[in-house]
Amino acid sequence: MNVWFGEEAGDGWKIAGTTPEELAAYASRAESTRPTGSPDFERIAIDAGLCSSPAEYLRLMHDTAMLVARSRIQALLSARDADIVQSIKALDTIHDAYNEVSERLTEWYGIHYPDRKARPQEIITSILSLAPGEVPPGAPLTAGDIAAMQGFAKVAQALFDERKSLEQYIMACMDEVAPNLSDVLGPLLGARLIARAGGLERLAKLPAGSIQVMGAGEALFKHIREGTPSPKHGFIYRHPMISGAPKRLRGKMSRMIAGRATIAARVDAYSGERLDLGSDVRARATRLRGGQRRPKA
Amino acid sequence: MNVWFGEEAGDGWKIAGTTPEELAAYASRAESTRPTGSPDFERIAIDAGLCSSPAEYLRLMHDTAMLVARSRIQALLSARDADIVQSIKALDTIHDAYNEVSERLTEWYGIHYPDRKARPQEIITSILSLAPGEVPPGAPLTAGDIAAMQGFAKVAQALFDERKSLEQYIMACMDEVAPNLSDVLGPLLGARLIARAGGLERLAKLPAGSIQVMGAGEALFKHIREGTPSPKHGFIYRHPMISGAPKRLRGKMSRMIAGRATIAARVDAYSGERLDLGSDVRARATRLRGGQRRPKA
Amino acid sequence: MNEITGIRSAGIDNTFYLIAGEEELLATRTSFRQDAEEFEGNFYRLWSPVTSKLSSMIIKNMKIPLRRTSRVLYLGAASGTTVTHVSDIVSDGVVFAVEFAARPARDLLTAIEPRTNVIPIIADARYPEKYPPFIDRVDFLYQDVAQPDQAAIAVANAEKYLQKGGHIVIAIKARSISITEDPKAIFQREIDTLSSKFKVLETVSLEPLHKDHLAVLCRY
Amino acid sequence: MNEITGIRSAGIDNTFYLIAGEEELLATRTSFRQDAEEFEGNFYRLWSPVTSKLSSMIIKNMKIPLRRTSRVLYLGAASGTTVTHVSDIVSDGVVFAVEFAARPARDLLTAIEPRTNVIPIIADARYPEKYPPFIDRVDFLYQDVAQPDQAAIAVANAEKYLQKGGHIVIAIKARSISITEDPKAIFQREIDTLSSKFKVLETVSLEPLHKDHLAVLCRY
Repeated sequence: MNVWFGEEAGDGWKIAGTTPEELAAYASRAESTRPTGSPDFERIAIDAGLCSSPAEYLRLMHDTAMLVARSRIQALLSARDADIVQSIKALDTIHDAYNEVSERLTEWYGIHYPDRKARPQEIITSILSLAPGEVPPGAPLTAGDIAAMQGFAKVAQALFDERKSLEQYIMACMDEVAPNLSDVLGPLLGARLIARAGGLERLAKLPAGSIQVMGAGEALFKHIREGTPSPKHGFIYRHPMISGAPKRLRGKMSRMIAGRATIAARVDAYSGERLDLGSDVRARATRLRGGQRRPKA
Repeated sequence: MNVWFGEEAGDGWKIAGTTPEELAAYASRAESTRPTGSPDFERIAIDAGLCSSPAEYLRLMHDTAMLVARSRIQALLSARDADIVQSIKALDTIHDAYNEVSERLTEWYGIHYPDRKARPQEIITSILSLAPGEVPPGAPLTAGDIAAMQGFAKVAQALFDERKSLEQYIMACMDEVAPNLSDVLGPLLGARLIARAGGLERLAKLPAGSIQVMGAGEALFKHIREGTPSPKHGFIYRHPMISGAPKRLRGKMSRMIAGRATIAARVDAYSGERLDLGSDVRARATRLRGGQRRPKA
Repeated sequence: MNEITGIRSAGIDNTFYLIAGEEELLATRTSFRQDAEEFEGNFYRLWSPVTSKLSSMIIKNMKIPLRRTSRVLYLGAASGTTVTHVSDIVSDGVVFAVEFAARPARDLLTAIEPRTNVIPIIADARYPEKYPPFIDRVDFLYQDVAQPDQAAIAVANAEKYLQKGGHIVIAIKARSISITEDPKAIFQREIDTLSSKFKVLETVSLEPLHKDHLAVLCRY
Repeated sequence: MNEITGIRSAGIDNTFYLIAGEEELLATRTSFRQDAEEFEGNFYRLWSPVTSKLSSMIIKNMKIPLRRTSRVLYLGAASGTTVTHVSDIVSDGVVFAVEFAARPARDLLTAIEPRTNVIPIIADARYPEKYPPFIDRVDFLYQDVAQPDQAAIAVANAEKYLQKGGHIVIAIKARSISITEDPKAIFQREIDTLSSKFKVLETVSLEPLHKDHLAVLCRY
């Protein structure tokens, strides 16, 4: 039998510590094997000499529980980080596998239907609706061929569907862990930065300049090694406000967005408040674009 | 309305040719829109001047049908070749995707269950049997995390299953197209050689030495460029009788098997007979292994 | 807010209606002066029925058997708004506040930091056997979780921690159980589950402030 | 084989029993001397009931209405063993021989190369509307396909090509339809399908030579 402050040994209660820190270390690991009967932990604690009054008992339990809760929240959040890292990697894997499989499928379909050009999703649909006995314009098809192609097409479809599910999972994780970063960059791009940094807290410690070029990879190394122009954007380039901006504005735009993303990551990591940084980014983008136009009369 | 030798125009029957070759070219493409009533093609053909007697009609139809049938068989067989090529590529793609996905899955699982080491299939099973509320030894798991991992694991399982289906399809194709090659090399290895050669007939034209090193790729180029030892085996190395043989026998074994595979491919491509080359290979392998032992007293 | 001109008990320890102009506003007497109104030397924290289902229940005259000395197991503590009022009420008792979502739990910790009578428990309310071992026994179970199996959660927690004769107050949210099924049917099914273990004393709809919500009071 | 000492008709044109010692062996009279036995100036090809279901049917005394002048649609020609005997029988008729599997079809072409009265058709018997346009009309449909929907295939082909009053002979293989279901139940279901379009005249089990096979003779 054990409770938050210790366990019952053969000859009485063994107290796990005297400070909230010591007690929290014990309580975090303790199995919840509640004594039978109608236990009164306070009575036991006072009898065992852990504390001398009900008020003191309450304070000690409160302080201990606060520490246990904080470390549990920390574990939950870092698990979220880890799951975001894993799921972004999973998403990339699924994405690549889908591309490979659908390319292969397009080629296979093409030997039987050389005349039809279509996007992978359309080809998947066409294959799944093939009926036995169909006489294609290209190579003949047996019922076995159709079944084999359909099995393969179903895998392509499963990969496509899983890509969507993973995206939704990542969105849900991001909404929980980093709503502000999600707001500024979109959940997938935000998740990609968290994954690259190795977690939200690590991302929050980076300066805006690093966030701006994160993922630029080769271009950045080349800049360092060979003095080519410094890359203006890494992953952030995928942000529609940057990739959609006129070329001359992209540098400014990616600097601005990286700056806002940095703030967002810090708020997410340390305060947890939900700001409306999305509107702020849109307003700044409008000003940036406006600043390039002729000033109003 | 059309029949195998031509079609009915407004003012009578238009004959598509006079030789079996001309007629076969027409009949192969003709839609089967049989005239209504109780048609008598022979009567029509004689009236239209295609032939002058029932015997002549029958001979012409027979010869034409033989040509149509031959080209149809050719198309079916080359379609089979093409499907084998596609399905071997598909198999490789699925194989790689499965490896990628299951590696990713193992890593993801590992952050929650760092203590469990297992093979991918076991990990898939473990993940699919996770119940919400489980408290893992590693990072905490929410119901959402479990659902996400299970979705991903299901894709891994689908890839695994599809790999098996494709293998079975390839086996069925090989049994139809190249049973002897299948017998000598196993269906998957045989299919891989057909795919690499670009079809059964092309494979059948290659000398045994080419078949022996087919797929050796880099090693072969290196041999040509840099004079390193000639590679002893390409894809054929995957044959269990070669990879399972003592090192000193592998060269001889792969030469023997490549020789039998060459014969098998030719029989499959040109005669279609089913020989029992498998027993022959096993008997020769036994002799090869025996020849290395002390001669019997 | 208009000036407070009077006060009357709301029928629960430490819980009052403050009279301000023509309004009567629910509030809890508190020892924490932050955001509190002073009236005749005591401090009161206003308790809006808009953001708190428990406040809503009290205003709808449910006989909530909370007392100064109650020992409360609170499931679905969220960011702690209601929890702090319960903490005010049970000034000589204790609140075990269970929440699993990390983000609101962070806010909860901030809210209860100075309140020694609130014991935070970060755990999934569906698995009461996995809570860290702080709870000995409670005589009041309050539950407001947005989960499909709400009645079952109440039963599981009561069986593990609630004393016989203790009370359960549960805010059932129909749309957490099914968004397609008729709320009436859902409520009936949940009440049936509760009835299998508890004596159902009172049910009150929380409309219009809390749409598709039903409050149920039971005795164990 | 013992020396042929006599001959008697098997009740079908060009089809005889050769008497050799104590045996009577089914054979077709042929104009192709290869692998043929000579007897009294004519040539005969032995037709084993082990490898041919049609031979089996004749030996079991089914009244197969094949004639010298029959026009036959033969579904499931395979590598042509039986087809060449039908070709012998319909010496003044024609056989449209349908086969879809490329490998046996190659052997079929070799077997019928010299036989002008056999017209090969490489196509899927399940889709008679897709055959290349050689067939005008037939008065006899023979079918031996290892497909699940055997009766339906016969019906589809008859509707497209068989003259009213023509005959259908079908060898139903229970294990091609289901390997778990009771053959009797399968046969009954297939016969029901056939009865919906044809008049079923005779059914004969092909056991023991052809396990789980039933021969059915119908008129259109």
